[in-house]
Amino acid sequence: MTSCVQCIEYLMVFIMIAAAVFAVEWRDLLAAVVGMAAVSLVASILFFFLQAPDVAMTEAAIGAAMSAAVFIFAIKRTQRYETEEEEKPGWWVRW
Amino acid sequence: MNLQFASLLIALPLISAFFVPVIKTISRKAVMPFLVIITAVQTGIAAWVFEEVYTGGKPIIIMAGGFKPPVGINLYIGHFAALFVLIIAVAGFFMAVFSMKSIGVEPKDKYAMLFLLLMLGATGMISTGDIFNLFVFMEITAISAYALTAYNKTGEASEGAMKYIVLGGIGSSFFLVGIALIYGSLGTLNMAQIAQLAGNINPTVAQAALALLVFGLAVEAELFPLNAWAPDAYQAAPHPVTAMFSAFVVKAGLYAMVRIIYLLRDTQAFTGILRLVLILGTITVVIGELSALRQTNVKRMFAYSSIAQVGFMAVGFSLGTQAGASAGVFHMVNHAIVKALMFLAVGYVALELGGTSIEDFKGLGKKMPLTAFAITVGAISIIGIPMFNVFWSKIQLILAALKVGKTGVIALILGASLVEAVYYIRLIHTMWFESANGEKVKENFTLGVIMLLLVALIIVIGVFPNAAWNIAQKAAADLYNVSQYIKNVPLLPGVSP
Amino acid sequence: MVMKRALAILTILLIGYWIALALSHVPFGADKMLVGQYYLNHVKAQTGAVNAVTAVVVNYRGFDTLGEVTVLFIASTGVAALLWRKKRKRTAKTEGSVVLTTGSRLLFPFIVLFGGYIFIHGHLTPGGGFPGGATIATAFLMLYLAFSVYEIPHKGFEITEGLAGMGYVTVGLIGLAIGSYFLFDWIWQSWGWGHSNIGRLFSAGFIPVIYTIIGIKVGTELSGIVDSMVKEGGE
Amino acid sequence: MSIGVYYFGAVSLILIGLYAVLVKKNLLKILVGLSIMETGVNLLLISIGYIAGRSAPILSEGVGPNNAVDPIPQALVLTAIVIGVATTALALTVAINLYETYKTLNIEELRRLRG
Repeated sequence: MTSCVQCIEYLMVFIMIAAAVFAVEWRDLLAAVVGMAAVSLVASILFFFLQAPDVAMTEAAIGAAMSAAVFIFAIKRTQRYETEEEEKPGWWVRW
Repeated sequence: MNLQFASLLIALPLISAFFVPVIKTISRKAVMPFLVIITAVQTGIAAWVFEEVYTGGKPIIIMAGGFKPPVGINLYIGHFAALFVLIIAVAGFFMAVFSMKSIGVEPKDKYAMLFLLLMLGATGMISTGDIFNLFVFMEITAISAYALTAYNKTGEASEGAMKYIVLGGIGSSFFLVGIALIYGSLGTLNMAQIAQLAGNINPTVAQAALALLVFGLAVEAELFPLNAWAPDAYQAAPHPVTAMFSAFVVKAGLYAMVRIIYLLRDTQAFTGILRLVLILGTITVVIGELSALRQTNVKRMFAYSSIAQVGFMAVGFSLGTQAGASAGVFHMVNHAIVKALMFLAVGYVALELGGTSIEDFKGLGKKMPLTAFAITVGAISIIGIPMFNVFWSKIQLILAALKVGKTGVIALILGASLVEAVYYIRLIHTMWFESANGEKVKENFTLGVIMLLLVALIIVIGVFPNAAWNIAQKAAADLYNVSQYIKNVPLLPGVSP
Repeated sequence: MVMKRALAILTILLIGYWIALALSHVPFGADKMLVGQYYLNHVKAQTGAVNAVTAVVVNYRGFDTLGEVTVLFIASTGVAALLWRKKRKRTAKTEGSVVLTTGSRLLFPFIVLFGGYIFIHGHLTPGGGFPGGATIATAFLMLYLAFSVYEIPHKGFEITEGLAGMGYVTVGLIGLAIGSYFLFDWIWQSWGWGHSNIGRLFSAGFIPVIYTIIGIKVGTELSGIVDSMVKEGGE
Repeated sequence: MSIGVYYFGAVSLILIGLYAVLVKKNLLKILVGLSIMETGVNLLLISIGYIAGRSAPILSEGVGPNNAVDPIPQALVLTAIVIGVATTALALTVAINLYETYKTLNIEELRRLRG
């Protein structure tokens, strides 16, 4: 019984991390945003497991739905695909 | 009078910011005068609180909701907070007056709201007594600062704001992880109780938590690895906002950092963290001064100079002695006055002459003599010439370093002052001794009065430093003396391990 | 460059190791409560709320929540300020199908009602002002997606937002006047209303009042953000 | 040194987000990274407040003060989630403004265009 619950926990955490990796690596930004929303949704299920129903509801409504919607509007007004060029050191550590 | 009324310091800017949409529908022109009136009232309340704290000698503890501290959130308006709340209010009032003239970009009603909320955030950061509440106020400050940085909607402004947002986001995540670690080991968020129980934290946890908190606050405090946003943001933000950044937003961040470090004095990580801050502060000074040296844009040059001065303060606090803390606080006060004056003057020049590159400052002494005079006084003061206020705080820093035998710090201060002398005297020379064509500008009366007031303040503190030094010492004692801080907060007796 | 990416990964792993090292001294699942236990013991008597999280959010840590509402207010103000253009209009080209438009028109009142239910019952059930407000905003979002010309009445929304915020602060200031503390729960502690029906709707002092204000405010703010993001500036 | 699966998940999310922020060149991708990082921090806070074998802090039938989990981290995370979405909305707005000025979201190109 307990082991089965633990199985679900492990599975959920695994799905969450996989979704996060995909969200970071996908070139299609729309897909990346969907990945991000998936991370939030799985996290909200985990909040439920951790006995935090209030947080689970808030995360699902605000963290997943609203923030994904805002991202999608931003993508609509900018561009959908990421263009990767040659890499140089990060831009905010330079003066 | 009931001292709980000091909570109006938070309530007034908040309710006024929410009132702005209503005012706007009545009359669009009324928004900016409304802003000025509210900041003036805020100054009055802050002055009352300052008087109350410094004559009574006791901090004001505001308990939100009537719950005693570890249970409810409390605001702690001690000597330091009272002083800086007053500085924030006064600087806010001056900049609100300046905004009436200098803000031309629509929508002004939104600007007024963000302005008030920036003030509110800094006030809250300085006066709160709860570590998570500190995070909330930090975010209020940061988010209104992001929006105000990007307010002009030019490319530079957006890029500066973007850098600020990315770094601020990393910083706030780190800060929250730090809070999580502290909460996980102590079960409380109240700063006084954290200080009381600090000895119980596992050394590894304490080290990680402190480092994360310091890095999280380094974004706001503009310390070295996380301050790349500052020059861009300072340059591109509207002029009054730049002055506010330099006068109190940075100070609020630095204060929060120092407060947290001192609170966790009983942990074993304390000396290591002080060394870290010393190193970060030193690098900040060096890089700030050297970058300022090669700028051709005056506003950007002042921004780098401001960063370097923040480095001085961090160095002073990281000496870990009361003298060092006093010198740091004194430098904070002096720097707030001087930089408010200088950014005000530069902003005014940009408004009249259309830019802040060094070309625009040629012959400023003939075109705008009063403004040029103000910049000159500010520059001379910040170099550290005797009879001006910054001289005394630099001297105190050197004395404090001498006491703990850190000659490197003394060399740093003297060397940095030399570099400052080079670029500021170059600017003064450009203003007074290079000729340029252009009509004499009729200078605005109100702004002239504000500049003269600040100049007078610089000279008065420079000639009679004792009164200001006493206030700074009291404020620093409030910051440094943690056992007194714990005693001042009436912790509920039932809630302890 | 591979070098730089490797360096970044190395830094990140170092930070991760360090955080994990610290976390291993904060055991998972252990009872670490200090102030939390006090809340659980006294929540019913002191606030009248059954849901302890709500009581902590609105009562004990009311200052945080005030700040949080302010943060959302700043965001909506900032978004509106930065996307401010002379003329702005919607640019969607295709109207939704009949099923979609009729369906969303039918669904709209129910979603708003559900949002209202969530925030009014915040002291009894999970949820509260923030998810409730977000649900209401979702209803408006749906209208934006279904109709190509729909717009919220911004003026009214802006004023509602401001008035709701003022309402929150005013409730706090009434507490300052009556109970001499800012954000004091005057309905519960001074007037003593609802002590007899803990666990039912009319209890828990000012929690339902504040959560209603928050719900309205969050709903209007999030809809305002959506509105600002959807509309593009005219040439 | 052993940490639970929740801690592991939370720390992994933080690190993945940090990686995106440090390495990626696209602004929206960076913001996705920040958002993931925030989710990770929230999960960490909630897992710190969890107490094994106890139920949610809603004190209705059958749940007394001694068998509920810690309510404080949950209240903190409620705040943190809202703050996160506020930051994200503002950041995206700034990104839209940047795109309208420079027609690119690549930070390298932004630098080049500005000179």
